Amino acid sequence: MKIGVFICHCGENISRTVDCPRVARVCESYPGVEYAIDYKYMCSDPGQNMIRDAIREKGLDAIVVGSCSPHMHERTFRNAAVSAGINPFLVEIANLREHCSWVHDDVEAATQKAIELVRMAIEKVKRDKPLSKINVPVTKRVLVIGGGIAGIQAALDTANAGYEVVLVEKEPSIGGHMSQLSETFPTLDCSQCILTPRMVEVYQHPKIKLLTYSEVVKIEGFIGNFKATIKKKARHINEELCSGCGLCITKCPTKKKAYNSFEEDLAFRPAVYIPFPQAVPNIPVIDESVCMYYKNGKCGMCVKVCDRGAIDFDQKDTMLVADIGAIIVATGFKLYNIDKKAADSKYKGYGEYGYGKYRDVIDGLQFERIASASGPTAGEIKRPSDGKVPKKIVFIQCVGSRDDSKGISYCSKICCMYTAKHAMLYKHKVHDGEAYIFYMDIRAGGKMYEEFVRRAIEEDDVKYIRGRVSRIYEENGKYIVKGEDTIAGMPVEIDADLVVLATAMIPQENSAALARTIGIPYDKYGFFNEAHPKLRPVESTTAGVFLAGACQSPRDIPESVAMASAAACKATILLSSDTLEREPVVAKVNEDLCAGCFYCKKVCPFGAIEVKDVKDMNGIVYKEVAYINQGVCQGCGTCTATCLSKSIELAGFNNEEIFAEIAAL
Amino acid sequence: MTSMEEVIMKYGYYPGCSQTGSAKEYDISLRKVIEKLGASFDEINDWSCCGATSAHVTNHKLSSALAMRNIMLAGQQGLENMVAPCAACYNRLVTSQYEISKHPELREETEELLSAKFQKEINVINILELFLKIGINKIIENRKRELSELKVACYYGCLLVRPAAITKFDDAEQPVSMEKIVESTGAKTVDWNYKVECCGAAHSIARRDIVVDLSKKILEDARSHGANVIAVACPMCHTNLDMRQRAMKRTYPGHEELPVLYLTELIGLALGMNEHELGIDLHYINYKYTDPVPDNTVA
Amino acid sequence: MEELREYAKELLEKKEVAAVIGYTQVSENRTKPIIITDPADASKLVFNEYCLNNLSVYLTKARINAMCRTKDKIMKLAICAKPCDVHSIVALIQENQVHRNDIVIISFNCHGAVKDFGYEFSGENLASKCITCETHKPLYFDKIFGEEKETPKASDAALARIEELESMTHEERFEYFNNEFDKCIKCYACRAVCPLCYCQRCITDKAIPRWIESSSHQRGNFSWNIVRAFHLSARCTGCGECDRACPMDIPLSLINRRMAMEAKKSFSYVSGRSLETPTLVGSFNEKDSDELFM
Amino acid sequence: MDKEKWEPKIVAFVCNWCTYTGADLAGTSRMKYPANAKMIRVMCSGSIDPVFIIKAFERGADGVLVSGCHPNDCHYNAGNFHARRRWDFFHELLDFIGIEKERLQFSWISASEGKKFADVIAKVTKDIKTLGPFTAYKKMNSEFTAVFPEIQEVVKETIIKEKETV
Repeated sequence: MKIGVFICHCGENISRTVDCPRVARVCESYPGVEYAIDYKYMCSDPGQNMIRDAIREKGLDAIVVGSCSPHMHERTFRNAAVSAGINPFLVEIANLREHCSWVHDDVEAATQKAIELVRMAIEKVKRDKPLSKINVPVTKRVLVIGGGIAGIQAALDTANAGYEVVLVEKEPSIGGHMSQLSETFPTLDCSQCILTPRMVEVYQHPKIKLLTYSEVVKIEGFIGNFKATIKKKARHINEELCSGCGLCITKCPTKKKAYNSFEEDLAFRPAVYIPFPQAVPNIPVIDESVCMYYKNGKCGMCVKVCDRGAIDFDQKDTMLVADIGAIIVATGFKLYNIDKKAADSKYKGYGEYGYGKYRDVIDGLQFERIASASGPTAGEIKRPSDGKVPKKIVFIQCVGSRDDSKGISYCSKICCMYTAKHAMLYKHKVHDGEAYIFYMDIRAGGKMYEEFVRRAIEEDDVKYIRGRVSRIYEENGKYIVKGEDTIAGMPVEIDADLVVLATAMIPQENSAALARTIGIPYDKYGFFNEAHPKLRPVESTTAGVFLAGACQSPRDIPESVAMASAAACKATILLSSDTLEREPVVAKVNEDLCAGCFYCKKVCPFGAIEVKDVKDMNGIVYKEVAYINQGVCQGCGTCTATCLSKSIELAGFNNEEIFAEIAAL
Repeated sequence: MTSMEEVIMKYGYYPGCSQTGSAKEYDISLRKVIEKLGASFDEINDWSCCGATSAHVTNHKLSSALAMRNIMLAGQQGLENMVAPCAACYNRLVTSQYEISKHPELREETEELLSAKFQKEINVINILELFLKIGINKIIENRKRELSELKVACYYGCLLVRPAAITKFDDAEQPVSMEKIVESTGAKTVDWNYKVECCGAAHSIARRDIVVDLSKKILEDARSHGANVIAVACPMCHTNLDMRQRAMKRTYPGHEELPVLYLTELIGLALGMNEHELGIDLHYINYKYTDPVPDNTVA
Repeated sequence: MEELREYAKELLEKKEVAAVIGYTQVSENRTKPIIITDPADASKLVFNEYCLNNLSVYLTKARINAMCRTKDKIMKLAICAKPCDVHSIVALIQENQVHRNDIVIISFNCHGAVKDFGYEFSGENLASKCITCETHKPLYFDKIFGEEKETPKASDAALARIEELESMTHEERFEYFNNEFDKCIKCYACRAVCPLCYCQRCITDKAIPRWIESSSHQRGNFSWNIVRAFHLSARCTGCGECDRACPMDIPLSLINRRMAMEAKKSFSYVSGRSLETPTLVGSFNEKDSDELFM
Repeated sequence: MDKEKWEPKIVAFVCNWCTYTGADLAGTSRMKYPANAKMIRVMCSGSIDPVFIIKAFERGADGVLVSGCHPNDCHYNAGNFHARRRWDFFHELLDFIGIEKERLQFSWISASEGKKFADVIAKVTKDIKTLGPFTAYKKMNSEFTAVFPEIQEVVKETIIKEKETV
């Protein structure tokens, strides 16, 4: 084996404390080294050409580069080696900059350490084996979990890129929280008007298979080769036959039996219902817990009125399995509520505001429904308790957010904006009404956001009071809001008719369980972890799974849509090639030596190790051995250390290579 | 209500300075009620001041040392638990013990200051926990008369159920334990809004005007919800709500008096004792329960 | 004794088991392992305080495949096992070396065994593992013989020795163990006799790269004994056979016992006691202590 | 060699994702720490095998550091959890055999803890310096040559040749 050693000065970052010529000279006489040279900028074009030329002229089989951290230029030098005909994995980097020249002042000690580091790399490269990238087939289909605006956008972008999409939404209709909003900041355009066309586009898109009232129950496999099991809950209505005429809804006798969760419990709905008029798909759902037929077997009014015979009481949940190449998670958020929590819950309720016992102390989404034209009050601002038009409304920012004692230390980002919007909507509809907003700091960082808040203050005369509200209690129909005005430096008391709390954005109820089903990490609140906060915000650390919208952290609509398109783009990149190239750093079991104790299978964090039967000539299984699935193995090497007889080798870090590095000390 | 495990009847007792001074009647009524219910107090000998807010404000080590001295004395006296009727004492004792167990360096300094080792954690109980431990039905069993005419506003004040992290026996914002105890005396309780609002506490001397305003609001809110008496369980609250009503008449002409009783006095009345025995006649706003004590009064 | 032989004979006749692995008397207080396939040989089987070998070492995949997987009939393998040997069988099952339904466990109410052949069974000749044994009745068995008798009392010398060693300074202990390990002649009897050393090719036989030096010089012995002790940590069930087999009397089970104490202290885990609890090796718990780590 | 001038030889087995990147950060922030430690990069602290440690001591290391990601930070979800349990046993074993606990030290260092990396290296170097060379193990080396004879001879020659050219 002929080895080339190339020592870089890195300008003078290395050569200031490491005598590069001397390192090169010492390595030249080292056994196995054919050629050794030092140069000012090894990673520059002339430097790389020097490497390429040396490989060709000296017939080198492997190279060692003494330079900066492999995390910086390992790929550069590997590409240079490949272009000169050497396998990229016969290139070793000795980190002479971050781990040597920059951190030691004494030239002699630094140079001596540099020599030893290069020697370790030489010994390792001698035992490196040529490796090639692993190719794994890619299924050309994307699974989008969550049908809010983020899920809709991701599904549309991926489908428009020509790939099949399976969009799974747990509610009867897509639209998510955006469909509940009245108008959206900062342009005050009506939420339904900008959302419904997108929803219809999803419904009619030939490439999108829409599964509403469904949940993902299992995800198996790995990047490019996922297998998703989806439970389609029984709607008790045959989707092909139903024309969406809505007769069954109007005729259903159980008018006031259940709260409509879409209306945030401000209105009721019958047993058979669609969540809101513009629901997509426009197919109702029968709620077993309320429907008389399931209670006492009688009624069946809907069957009578339905001329297409679409009602099907014995419809059962069905399971669908789909092969998936990439997954985009867009499950969105939920609002924190102030009710009294169990002792062990990670959140605390708001006893100061009455733990939710006052009907006219509502949250942001409830106010959206009150302000929305299709809402319970047809757009008129009326308070839930007695339907009166409130003369004085107090809005409170940061209810739960930015508050360690309630268990939520982060800022929920969008409340400053939607509270200003709420105040504006109120003032537009009730001109002589008074709107007070208790705030700590207004965070209006988006485009046209600050101007929007200024407009609320200057044109709509919304009174901003800087201070926290300490207590709310009801006194003969009025809600006494006790707080402080920290700028005026005195306590404040307002007798409000309605109080709207801008409660924190927290992840969906079962986000942690879903994360475990998919196999992606999540933080202590239940938001899903991105691969890198700055550089890889829409990718999860699990390869092939992308994140969009508020399931990753509090997001407003523009950001959710941007993230959704980014995630769609990442998915299409993954799906654009027929096979997937993966780093060859994976483990391999020597099946002759494996004793079948399967400790490796227990420790493998990715479940990449399977039991493989070894048969003798006449097909009888005489032993079971561990087999590592090259596609799933991420190359962590935990199995190699757990294997007692050391019969598992990790490519790139095999026993001989590590041994050689230790021996060269 | 205590569960089936045997009901503890023997308690350590840390009276605290106000019990021997301005809140004498609280101490008298407490001892009599405990005796009537068959429990017994074992006063901590050589107990000293708990430091209250003055020490707590000036020096953290001083305040924890003052409080811990009493806890160590109780430990040395072989006591398992310790009742501290005054809310401020209760708060200082419980918080100091909580911090000592959390911060080893504070523990060493305190042990050094007191030149004694802190071995045993003492279960410090406030007056509400005491009656919950003894058991509401114990009161009902020994009740001589039902105070059915009383509509009581239970006033907890700011310290009795806070801080929430330490006083875990009731909700810090919407407490209900005093209501349960008062209802056992046959009296009715009202749902009102100022249960845990501040009465002005130590401002009573330096800024009497603040105390008058705050206490006035508390009294008026109780009255507006139909209460005809206020029950308290802290000498500071009692002083501000009871004694300051005279000053209220000057700043708020037409102020009607509203009697303020200690929780123990209320229970004492229900157990058949009269106002003099319970020291109610020491209050500024004198109060007599309407129908006389049933004939089998015990002298 | 008679019921044991009767039972074994019956198993062999009915071809339920391909063979019975048991003990047979050799001389006054010495027995040896015996594998019988002919029902008539059942009469040779014995069980008494002199049956020391841990027969679970014979439960290898190769033997089960060869003897039990005949073309016409799948048979089982019967094995006589003292309660402490049953612990080894449990460990072997948990490590996929043998399946519970491949074997018939014949066990006994054990009241202790002699520490080595040639000793009279009595209190002070008791094997060290029997002094601290708390499973006189086997945890898993298909058939049990012998009535319960009192185990003679004896002081736990091994524990005392461990405590004595722990009181020494590091240099003294290193000196002691170095001299002990220096005696090792790399005969690997300890590996041969240990049921849990079933690796096809042990790490010491791995030549490229040579992690454990094979020559029996001081350094090679040192690394072999450390790796052997580490590989058995939280797996060894304390059958003590390695100690008995070592020709140079190196205190191997002393180190194994110390590591078992560590498993009990830090993870409250005792190996080979239950098929349900997952093995300590290969599992982890988020709440394991961190004080080892800066 | 007297103790003051003697420089300990320390080997650090570090995981690629956290500690190695942490060391890079220490470099880019120009933090200074002793040059005694040489690092061997592996993909995860879970893949560091106790035999590496024994081999390192055999090759004359006076101290060994094993460092990986903080619990829950592991790029592979659970590698460091398995490592943590494994090291608890190995550390007890070495201590029982008579090797001082400071000879083998462990740490969690994340990619953003450059300062901690420099401090840990400095601490380990100081500890080993106070402990002195690992004579007990070195005594075992003197009688027999290294396993890779050709490395041992060459190493001696290159060091000798170096001396001439300087």
